[in-house]
Amino acid sequence: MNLGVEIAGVSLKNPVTTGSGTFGSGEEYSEFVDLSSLGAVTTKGVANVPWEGNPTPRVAETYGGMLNAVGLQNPGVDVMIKRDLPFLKKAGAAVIVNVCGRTVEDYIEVVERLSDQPVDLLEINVSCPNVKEGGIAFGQDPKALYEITKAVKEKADQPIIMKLSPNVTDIKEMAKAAEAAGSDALSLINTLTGMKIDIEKRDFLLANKTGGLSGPAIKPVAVRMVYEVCSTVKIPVIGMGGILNAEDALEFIMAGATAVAVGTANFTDPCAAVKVIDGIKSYMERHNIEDIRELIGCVK
Amino acid sequence: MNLGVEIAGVSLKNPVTTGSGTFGSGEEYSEFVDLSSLGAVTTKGVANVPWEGNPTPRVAETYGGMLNAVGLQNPGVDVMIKRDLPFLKKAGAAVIVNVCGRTVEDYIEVVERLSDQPVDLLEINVSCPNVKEGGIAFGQDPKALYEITKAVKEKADQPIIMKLSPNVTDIKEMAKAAEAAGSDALSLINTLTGMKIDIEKRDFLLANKTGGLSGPAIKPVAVRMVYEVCSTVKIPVIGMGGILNAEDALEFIMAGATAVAVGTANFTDPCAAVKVIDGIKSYMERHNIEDIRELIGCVK
Amino acid sequence: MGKHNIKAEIVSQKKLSTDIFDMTLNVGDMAKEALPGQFVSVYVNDGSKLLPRPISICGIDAKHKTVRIVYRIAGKGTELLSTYEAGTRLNVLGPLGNGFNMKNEKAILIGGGIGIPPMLELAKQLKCEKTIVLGYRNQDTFLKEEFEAYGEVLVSTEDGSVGTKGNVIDAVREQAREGSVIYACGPTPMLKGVKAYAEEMGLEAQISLEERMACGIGACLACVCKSKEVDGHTHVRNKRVCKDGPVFDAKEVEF
Amino acid sequence: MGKHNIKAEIVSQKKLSTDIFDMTLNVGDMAKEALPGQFVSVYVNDGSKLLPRPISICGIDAKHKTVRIVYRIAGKGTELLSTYEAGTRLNVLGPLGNGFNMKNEKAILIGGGIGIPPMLELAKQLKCEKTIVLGYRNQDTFLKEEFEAYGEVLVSTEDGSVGTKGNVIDAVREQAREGSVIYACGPTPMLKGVKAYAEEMGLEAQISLEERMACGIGACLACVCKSKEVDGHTHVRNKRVCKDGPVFDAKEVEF
Ligand SMILES: Cc1cc2nc3c(=O)[nH]c(=O)nc-3n(C[C@H](O)[C@H](O)[C@H](O)COP(=O)(O)OP(=O)(O)OC[C@H]3O[C@@H](n4cnc5c(N)ncnc54)[C@H](O)[C@@H]3O)c2cc1C
Ligand SMILES: Cc1cc2nc3c(=O)[nH]c(=O)nc-3n(C[C@H](O)[C@H](O)[C@H](O)COP(=O)(O)OP(=O)(O)OC[C@H]3O[C@@H](n4cnc5c(N)ncnc54)[C@H](O)[C@@H]3O)c2cc1C
Ligand SMILES: Cc1cc2nc3c(=O)[nH]c(=O)nc-3n(C[C@H](O)[C@H](O)[C@H](O)COP(=O)(O)O)c2cc1C
Ligand SMILES: Cc1cc2nc3c(=O)[nH]c(=O)nc-3n(C[C@H](O)[C@H](O)[C@H](O)COP(=O)(O)O)c2cc1C
Ligand code: FES
Ligand code: FES
Repeated sequence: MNLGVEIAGVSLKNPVTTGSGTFGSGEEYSEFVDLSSLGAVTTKGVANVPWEGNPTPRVAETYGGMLNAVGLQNPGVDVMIKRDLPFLKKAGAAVIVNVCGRTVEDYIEVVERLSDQPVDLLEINVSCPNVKEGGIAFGQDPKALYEITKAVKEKADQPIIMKLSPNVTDIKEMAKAAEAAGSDALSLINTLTGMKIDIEKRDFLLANKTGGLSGPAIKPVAVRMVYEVCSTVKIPVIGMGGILNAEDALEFIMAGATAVAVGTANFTDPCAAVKVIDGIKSYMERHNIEDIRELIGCVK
Repeated sequence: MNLGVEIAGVSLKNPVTTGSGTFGSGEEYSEFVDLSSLGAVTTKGVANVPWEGNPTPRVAETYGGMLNAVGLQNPGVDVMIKRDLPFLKKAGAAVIVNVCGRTVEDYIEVVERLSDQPVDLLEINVSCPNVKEGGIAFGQDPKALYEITKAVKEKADQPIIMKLSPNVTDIKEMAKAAEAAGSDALSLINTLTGMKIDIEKRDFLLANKTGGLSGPAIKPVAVRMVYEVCSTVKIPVIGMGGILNAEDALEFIMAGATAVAVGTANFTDPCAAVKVIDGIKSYMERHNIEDIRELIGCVK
Repeated sequence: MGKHNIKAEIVSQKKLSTDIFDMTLNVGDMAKEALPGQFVSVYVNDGSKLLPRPISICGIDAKHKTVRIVYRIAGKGTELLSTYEAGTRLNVLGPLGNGFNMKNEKAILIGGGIGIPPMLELAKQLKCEKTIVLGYRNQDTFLKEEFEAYGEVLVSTEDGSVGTKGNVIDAVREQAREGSVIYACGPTPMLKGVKAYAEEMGLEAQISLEERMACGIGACLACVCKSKEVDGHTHVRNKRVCKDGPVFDAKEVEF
Repeated sequence: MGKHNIKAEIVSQKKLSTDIFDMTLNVGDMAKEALPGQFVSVYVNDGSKLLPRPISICGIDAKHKTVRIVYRIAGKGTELLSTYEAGTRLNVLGPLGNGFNMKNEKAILIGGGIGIPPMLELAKQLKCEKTIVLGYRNQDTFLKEEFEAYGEVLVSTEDGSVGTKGNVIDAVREQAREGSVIYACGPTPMLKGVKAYAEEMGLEAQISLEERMACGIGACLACVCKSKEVDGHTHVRNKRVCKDGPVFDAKEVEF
């Protein structure tokens, strides 16, 4: 049985990675998950310098989902290079580094610093709704997305995956812009912007007022967008948004995703990603499917 | 204790109405709900002529929500005038008629036919994701929205409420366009476009492939959009999207909504709308709030 | 008479066969108003699942204020339902739909698979002469013995392990039983066969349809089937399975 | 030693006081690794709620493989938790966090409100001389008698109905008890008071903080508090309550 897939020339042993920001640097979850059993570990967004992130509360539970406004707190790319990447290499994990920045220059600095590092793929986060500058501003306008994609692609040594925001009128336009600018792959969806009000305190639940909605609540929107994008562009897609189990992951794969990421589900069960892999295997056995690639985009 | 609110000069005895399409014509729910106890009954979208709607399956359950692709099946405005409006009048309900169409002319025909009818407010649905023509096409482009709002407003005798789609990059732009064109109020959100795949059958669950996502899953997105819109325009807003109970309704009210609509919750409990009203009363009692209007937009 | 929106207590639950469960619910006054062929909307106690599961009424006990449902594990909701023990309380809405139009004429009752349960209360209440035809996949039959109390029972199985090998229509033809009204519930292909057979023989056929539902009470227009004529309520060629059905005269509907 | 991701069975549950519940969970090997001041992430059995409820460990029984938690109904999740009976199984992750750094020096243990439970196992395990100060809202006290087995107990209540009228610091000052380490858990204003008092008196203070969490294991950066210095792990002035805490030296954190 073959579970292996390929993203932009990089072979992954199976199609399951982790949602950036929901799996730390991988180290924290290594107590529960053999990192080398994952298709890849996708790390928390990293910038050129350390970021403090937003004030707390940073998370709020919502019905079937959660809001987060962590605000991309990260220790900066130097710490990642010194501490996290060696750890991941030793653990035998394929690595997707998620990159964030305030300006195009910030992004470029990070990808350049990573060029000689044991990093398989670069995921460029232009879709974080929780920071004032950068982030989603690049991800809601096809022209801005085109420009940053082109600029980053020029400097990046590893293949790049532009990560798209769902907070747009037409996800197909965004996907086309990223493809045209040379993105090697796409990942989607990042979180939907949401808000929760504490009616007892009569105040916002998050210090940042708004946050990004993730979890199974958003899965139907994510599957729809992945389907639309896969019907529009030729580059491979990593699908995510609300995957709790193998059935959810298979929806994305059948909609056209070459790989999937397990995000919020890690908070519900730290072993979620591994269970998704096992569940996909059982599905394939039960249905006599020899190669996962038979399932990619099989629903049209 | 005052629960009464005013929308475009129309007094509602309380701020709770029903989500269009989730409460039929009101008649079906009258076995469970005293229609006159509601702020208003909002009816299923009605066109100038009967519409057949989409093939089945038309609904699918999702995690904390549901998808629908009913496709605006409706018996046409003549049947509404002959059968439904007299019933609602007799039941003592304030009435908001939700209007749909394929062309601007269709919408105008409906509002003109309703001009001498016992209808309090007209809700103009330019945000249905489940029909090929009309519907959401008007609701995703500020210019198109401006044009149709202006055209409908010119011919409408009752105040109009433009119903906005959440499937846009910037809901504030849409709200501003509708306000500028003369809309008397706004209602939001309609459903988010989503998809569900049946992995056993390897096919779309809905015959229409995509459907509109509703229910508590989408509430954080809805509250955020209502907050953004209320901070942007001066006209009153009817908030909706995932309201299951009074706490949910109060989030919308505190975010700035003058009234709220209970939609998908009717399917979970046919008495949901009444329970929301009762729950708001208890909250006000518990917190010594004399007038619901003190709570409108109190979180800033 | 009307619909009840209640919290019902599970009186008993037992497994009948592979994946088939038998549950009795205390539904209060709903019981005395329920009719054969009607269904109830059952809500499972998990917040992630908002919509009701429509399940046919398989038995009515007005005296003890209970209804009985027999259901197959078809997904996550029915799976959860099957784990509940007596004493658990569920939100239930019912009785819903029209039910069978019981005639005092020689009847053929046909149930296929999980369409069998609603025929049981019908068999009990129909006072006329009747033949009961039950279609199963294999020897994993259920409810068969209970039907035998109410009439002659013919069985068909897909694999031929019990009764006629084939479908229920094969069984009816093979055994050449007569009747002037057919009452049927089962999967769509079976109902198509029933409709064709009834047309061929010039019989009335009342068939119970299935469709995905949201409201269960005729409001949301989720659950329509195509009707031959423009429907008096919807004013288009759609009828609501939850309210105008689930039982239709086979001649009225296209599917 | 490590964290356990298990299905734990409720051994017993009882109500202690208004809205306060006392639950014992069979957690297997987790019990023998748990320390006073650590917490567990409890998942409630409802699909609409995805995140864990962090609850401090109030008692540890390694022999019977159980931990005890005492919690207040604060919202929908803890409300649901309070309805479960013995035998119900819950997903539990733990033990989490660092726990108190137990010293063999004269101690003052301070618990306020729902910050009282974690002090009980600490009181039990601290072998030194100690004063225990418990702050309640009113005469609706809980766990007080159990603490009396481990040391002298001073009580403060907001309404003065039991013990000193005022807060825990008022009680400490009024009774002028001495100690060289303060261990404290309670609402933020109380912890601020503890920090100020410890500074004033030149004492060490270990305080247990609370913050909204998602992962509970240090990965998501939801639960940070402000640290005085740049933190060695995060490389910014944030420490993770779930992993670097919940217990911090009061001098290290700003809140
Ligand atoms: C009028 C009527 C009577 C029925 N009577 C019985 C009965 O007596 N015994 C029995 O076992 N089954 C019956 N069914 C089918 C039963 O409703 C489904 O098997 C059940 O809803 C599946 O729920 P689930 O959560 O296990 O599946 P899931 O697939 O997880 O359900 C997801 C959603 O789809 C709906 N759904 C899934 N399958 C069906 C279906 N076949 N028909 C309608 N809705 C569906 C569910 O209600 C739910 O809203 C009846 C259906 C109808 C319409
Ligand atoms: C380290 C730690 C130890 C704790 N120990 C105890 C204890 O021993 N006994 C006790 O009664 N309570 C304790 N709490 C508080 C407890 O976690 C919350 O009261 C509980 O999570 C509320 O859940 P809910 O579903 O009832 O409330 P809801 O408001 O419905 O919860 C919604 C979400 O917010 C989170 N949340 C709500 N309030 C808090 C809070 N105060 N702190 C952290 N998360 C919160 C919930 O975990 C959940 O994810 C502790 C908190 C922390 C951080
Ligand atoms: C707490 C949290 C932190 C996140 N941080 C990042 C991040 O740093 N970079 C990024 O591209 N996406 C980030 N995301 C988005 C996720 O990677 C993912 O796209 C999204 O949550 C949808 O998937 P899910 O529903 O499976 O969580 C974060 C999400 C959560 C919940
Ligand atoms: C079955 C169904 C049918 C709907 N039909 C209409 C409609 O005819 N016109 C309209 O404007 N909105 C329609 N809606 C959208 C709802 O009115 C509402 O905006 C949306 O469902 C969000 O609210 P909720 O989450 O409370 O359901 C429909 C929604 C559902 C679920
Ligand atoms: S389920 Fe709503 S009309 Fe039938
Ligand atoms: S809760 Fe995730 S880091 Fe603390």
